[in-house]
Amino acid sequence: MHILEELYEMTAFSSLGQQPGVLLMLLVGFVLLYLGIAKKYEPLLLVPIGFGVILANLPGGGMGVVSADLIHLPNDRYMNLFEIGSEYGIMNYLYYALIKTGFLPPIIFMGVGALTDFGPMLRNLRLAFFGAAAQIGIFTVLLGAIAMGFTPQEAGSLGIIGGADGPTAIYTTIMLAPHLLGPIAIAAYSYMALVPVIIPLVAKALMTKKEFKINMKQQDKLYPPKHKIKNLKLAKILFPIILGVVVAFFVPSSVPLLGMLLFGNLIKELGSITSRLADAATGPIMNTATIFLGLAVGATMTHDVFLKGQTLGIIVGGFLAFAISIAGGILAVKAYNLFSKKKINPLIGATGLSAVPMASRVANELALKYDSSNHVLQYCMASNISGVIGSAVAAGVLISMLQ
Amino acid sequence: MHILEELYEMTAFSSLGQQPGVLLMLLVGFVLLYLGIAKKYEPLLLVPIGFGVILANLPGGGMGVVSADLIHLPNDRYMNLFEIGSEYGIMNYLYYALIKTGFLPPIIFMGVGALTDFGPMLRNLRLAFFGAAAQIGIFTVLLGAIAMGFTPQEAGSLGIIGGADGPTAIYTTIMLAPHLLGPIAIAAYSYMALVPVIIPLVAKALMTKKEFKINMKQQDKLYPPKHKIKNLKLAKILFPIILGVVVAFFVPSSVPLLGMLLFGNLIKELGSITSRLADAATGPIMNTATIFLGLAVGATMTHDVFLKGQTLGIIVGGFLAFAISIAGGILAVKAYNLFSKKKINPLIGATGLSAVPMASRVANELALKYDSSNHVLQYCMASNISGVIGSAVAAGVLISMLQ
Amino acid sequence: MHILEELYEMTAFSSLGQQPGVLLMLLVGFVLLYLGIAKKYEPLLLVPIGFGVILANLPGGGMGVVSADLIHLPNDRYMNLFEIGSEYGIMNYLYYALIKTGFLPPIIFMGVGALTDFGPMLRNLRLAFFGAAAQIGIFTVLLGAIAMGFTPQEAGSLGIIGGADGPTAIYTTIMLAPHLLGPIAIAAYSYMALVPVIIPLVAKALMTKKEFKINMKQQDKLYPPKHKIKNLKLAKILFPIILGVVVAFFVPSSVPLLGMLLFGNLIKELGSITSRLADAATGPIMNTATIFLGLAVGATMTHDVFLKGQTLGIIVGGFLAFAISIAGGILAVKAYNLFSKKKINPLIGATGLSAVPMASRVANELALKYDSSNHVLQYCMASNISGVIGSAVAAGVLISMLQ
Amino acid sequence: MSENFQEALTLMAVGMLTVFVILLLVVVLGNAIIMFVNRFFPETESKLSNTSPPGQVDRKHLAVIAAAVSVVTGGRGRVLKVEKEG
Amino acid sequence: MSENFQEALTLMAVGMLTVFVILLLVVVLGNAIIMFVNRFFPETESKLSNTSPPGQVDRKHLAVIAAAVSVVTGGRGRVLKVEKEG
Amino acid sequence: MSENFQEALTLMAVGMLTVFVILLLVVVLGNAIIMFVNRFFPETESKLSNTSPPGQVDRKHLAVIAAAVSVVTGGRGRVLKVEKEG
Ligand code: NA
Ligand code: NA
Ligand code: NA
Repeated sequence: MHILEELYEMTAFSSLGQQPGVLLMLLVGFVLLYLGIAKKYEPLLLVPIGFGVILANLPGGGMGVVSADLIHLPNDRYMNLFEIGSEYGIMNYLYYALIKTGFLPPIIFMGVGALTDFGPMLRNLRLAFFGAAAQIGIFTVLLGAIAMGFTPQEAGSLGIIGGADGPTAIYTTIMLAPHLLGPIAIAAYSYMALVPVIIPLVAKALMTKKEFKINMKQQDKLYPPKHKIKNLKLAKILFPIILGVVVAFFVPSSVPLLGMLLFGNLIKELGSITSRLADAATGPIMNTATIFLGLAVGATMTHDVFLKGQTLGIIVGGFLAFAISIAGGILAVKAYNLFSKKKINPLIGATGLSAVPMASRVANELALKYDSSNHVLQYCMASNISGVIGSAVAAGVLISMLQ
Repeated sequence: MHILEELYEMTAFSSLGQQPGVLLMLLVGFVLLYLGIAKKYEPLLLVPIGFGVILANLPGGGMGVVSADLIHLPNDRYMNLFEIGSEYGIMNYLYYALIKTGFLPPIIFMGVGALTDFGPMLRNLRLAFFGAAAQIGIFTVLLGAIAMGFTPQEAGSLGIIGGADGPTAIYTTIMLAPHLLGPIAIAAYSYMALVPVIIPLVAKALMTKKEFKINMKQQDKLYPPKHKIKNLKLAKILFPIILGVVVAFFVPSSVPLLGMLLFGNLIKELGSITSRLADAATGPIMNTATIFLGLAVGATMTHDVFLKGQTLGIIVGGFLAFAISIAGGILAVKAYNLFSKKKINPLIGATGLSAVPMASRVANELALKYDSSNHVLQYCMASNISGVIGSAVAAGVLISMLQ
Repeated sequence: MHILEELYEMTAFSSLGQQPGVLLMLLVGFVLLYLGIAKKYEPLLLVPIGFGVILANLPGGGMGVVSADLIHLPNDRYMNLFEIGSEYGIMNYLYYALIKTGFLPPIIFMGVGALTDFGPMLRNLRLAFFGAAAQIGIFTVLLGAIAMGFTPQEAGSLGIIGGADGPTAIYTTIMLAPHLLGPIAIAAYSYMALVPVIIPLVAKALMTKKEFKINMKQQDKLYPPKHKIKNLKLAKILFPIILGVVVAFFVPSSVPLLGMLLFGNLIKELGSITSRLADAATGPIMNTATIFLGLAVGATMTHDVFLKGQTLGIIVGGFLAFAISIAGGILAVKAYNLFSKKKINPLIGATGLSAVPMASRVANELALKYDSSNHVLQYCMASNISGVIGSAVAAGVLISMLQ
Repeated sequence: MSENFQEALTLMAVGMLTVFVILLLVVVLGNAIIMFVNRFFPETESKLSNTSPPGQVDRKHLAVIAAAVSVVTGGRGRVLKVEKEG
Repeated sequence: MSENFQEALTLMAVGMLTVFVILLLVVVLGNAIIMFVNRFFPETESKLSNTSPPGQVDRKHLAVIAAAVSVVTGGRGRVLKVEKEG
Repeated sequence: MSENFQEALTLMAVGMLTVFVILLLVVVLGNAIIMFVNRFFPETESKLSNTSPPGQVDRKHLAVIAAAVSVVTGGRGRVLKVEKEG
């Protein structure tokens, strides 16, 4: 009898009665795993996040991230990492060491930079400008969210989903509203995975058949660009250095993200002399960061934090931010076409999101459906890559003005 | 004269006189290196541990792990990692950041999971049950150790050596009796390396010639299993997810170990969609963790901590735990055979240890000696892998009831 | 109007007026990038350092390393890493977690060890002795720097540049004079990159034509060495173990560096049984360490720390230390030749620096210029590798007597 | 009998019981998963694994080339298409 | 209108303005870099990339051998020179 | 002469003396190890290195195949056995 009592004490059933939300959270975890595995929505992130959700919500396992209040000590001090790890276990150690300090998103951005090729953008620089318009969803949803009762910090974190950039969304949320990290990260990555659905939806609603058929190569022939790049390699080395300095002057708060992105890009473009570093940045560093980021973000989603009306608001608001950003990009191109002889396919505005290179591929397929000779991939990549810069800049503005 | 004095002050000879145990510890370090290098006993662990022992005991080098008392501050607070690193150097930094927080063993378990194939177990599920009996050595030695005067926490850490699983033994010891970490880690890994000696020893003592010759494939033909697996890939994906949830409900305290093991296994079974993560888990993450774990565990073995009667007790007790576990597995199969028509080779009980896949290989060779057509490897792997789960569960019970 | 004001506030222009040194520091960053990229001077280090300088000095980005005073709390305590990361951002997190604790240099030395082959040194052991004379620049410049008004700690850090070993210079400076870390790291790596210029310069000034032509192979034939190594593999395994113990007895404070170097070398020499560890040490661990070391060292060079007269002193003093070390090695061989029948090419003294294997290659080419059959590479490697040990020992002496 | 020893006996009972229950669950759950999979998703492996297109013979050569390219380019280059000339 | 909403409108204006300015700068700087490069360093790529010596045919074989050596030796061995025997 | 300078001179003496002593020890120990090895374990290298079985010719091909398999399978696949068909 005594033994069975001890056994029951040890199991999680005792605590389950008090926390019925746990079962719902397990379901959330399963759904995320299903999306990642069967639907292949960003599996590199959704599988760790989903598994993290399951681990975090199993009562008694001590794998859920605890509230920052619990590590806050008197006199405005905080528990140290050794104490956090010893007291609250591995997931809180990962979360407070690597996520809450804002460490991993810039590290991942370094890897993203080392995987990014600014070539297509340099070859069609003018199109980069349309990466700006596609940030409008961020600020529109920010407005709406404040009207709905979110705090400005929460609203900014919600809006940034419209930037279509996972690490940027996570970084902004850590800085402004860390209690919303779980749902915002999931919304960001899920909608990025849904780009093949959302872009056609918005594009078909806003574009005419004729616009789908605008052929960029023909336009280039009719109105040829001014100059060819005679030394692309050198241009690609100078670009991240100079851009880094200039962006940093204008939006210093975007430096942790953009600076690391451009550093990663530089060590990639330098080729063999720094390939050891670029390989490390895109391989072990980025993969390890992805595992720990995914698990720890999942572990923040304990039932008491996640099961709130806000979460639903984030899911709806995130979708709106995404759709409005795409629409903004499309409309900006349409407006441009009103005044320019050289027409631009509005799909290039739609790819002003980040979501590189998936957005461009989707837009390209869409264009090919209307005209099987209309390859717009390289043009889309220009605004697509500039969209990464755009949303990082938007994040910097939000952080500097709301933090 | 003054210069020679300064010189003598700087060398370690001055402190050597006060600590004669140092020479003995250097000898221990050399023996461990010898076992790892010349005898090839788990060199991946014993070489770093052995070198760590040597570095830690060289007086004045500051490479030995200091007592937790020294980092304990008033008001139940602890020095932070920056202070520990600055004050006590690189080894204490590694130890208090990665080991004492219980961080590395789950991380290594993630890698172990990504290297584990549950296929053989799923194909012979019934045999998995015998992984339970092989944990009896843990609790028997726990009893004996308490009778000998060890505290329950120390006895639990000593017993867990019988689980034949390095990371599990280390994790349990960190949680229950960190001052015994060095000798327990060494005993665990040394006996794992001695599996080719210990299994035949115990098996020959307890099994008849007839039992050695029980041919599992013949038995399968005589009494065919109920169902074949029609989609092994999917089964192997579902298994870690569902097992994770169920185990976590029953033994929450085993979640840090088993949860990470199953996560590692999941990202491996998902194949290409998460292979970047699985590669990181089994490659850079696991290898780096192994280096730091080995060096830091070795560095805990300073002469004042290691040269005690307890250490001898651990070495003897650990061996007993190991042998009793093997015996438990064998006897459980023999008991089963009394009541079942379909006979099982008792060697499959002997492999209910962890020590994957060495235990299975040793058992297979042993069976082949008695009957050169009796391949039992796949059957042994079933109980072998379940033994990993079994000892992690046992560890969870010990931690939850003794911590 | 209000909007423009907000915009201006956000940009860095407002703070630029107060800190004109920033522009100078950007120039320093560009020069370092130019040296690393176009001149290929140690690009693995100078590119991250250069980029780190740029990031750190862009006002408002929060990427510069802050003074240790700011993390010093009352009662001799320090902010913890979580607080540092949250308050001062990613670069301070990296710096205070990995650099200021002295963690990364030994980790890099582990990788250096796993890339080092002691074979050439064991085959020409006698030449190893000349690695000692080439440390004279360290102590000469130490003397001079104290005479110039540097504190002994600063002078020691400055002198160690003459050891021609990046990680050793960084480690010593962290321990003795962390405020000089930036310029000393840069001087150390730059002069290492300038070995092809500096060695010929010094050698031509001090050596006669006849000396350049001393043919080591002929000398070996005239006066053959006593014994051949009959089992090089075993000798190379025993060497790091035994050397580790002996050095640690004499210069315990060099253990963090030399111990890790020898551990790395051991896991390399053991071949396949520990190749997983050696691969990790030379691959992901070392590359990751290099990225973080470079960026964080660069980030220490904020304009208020760097733009001082001291920096100029370091650049001049470092060069002198380097040149005097080379001269010391050459003169030691010349002195030896006065008393020995078997002559040694003084270039072998010149390679008593670390800078492996570049110094040896330069010396070899130099020798070939004077006599196209005079291959001295293998002989130079002997003193070259012993120079790594020599400067680590010198660093140990400085740290133990000055800290 | 000391109190500690009493506790140890309880531990042994609880511990071995738990281990047996969990491994029993492993067997039961494993069988349930297999039955579930056999019933609802038999042989759909091809859907989940998107790796092996037909043309096994050429793949060998492709593999060798891919390996070479991958190592030489530091894992950055990829072989996208290989066509025979003749 | 709430104060927060007012702040949000300012944020929207400042934010979109900044994004447009920065991407305008990307365009302007990009063009400046291209013009600078075209003028002062056209076609000097060979100086910066020191990878591809002539002899393309042999390189294929070399690549295969290098790949094999690299993987077999765990990335430590390197092919320094390959010479034909005949 | 300042006190610091005095200290520096001591440092120089202690430092150079130590460096010379240690490198002397390197020479002495190195020679001792070589003599020990030559005397007690000459030419037993084959015991320690368990890598290279006979059949050097086939190994070349094996290496190429292994490299290919390793890279293609992301380092997870291993070539356990290769047999000729004929
Ligand atoms: Na974006
Ligand atoms: Na076990
Ligand atoms: Na040196």
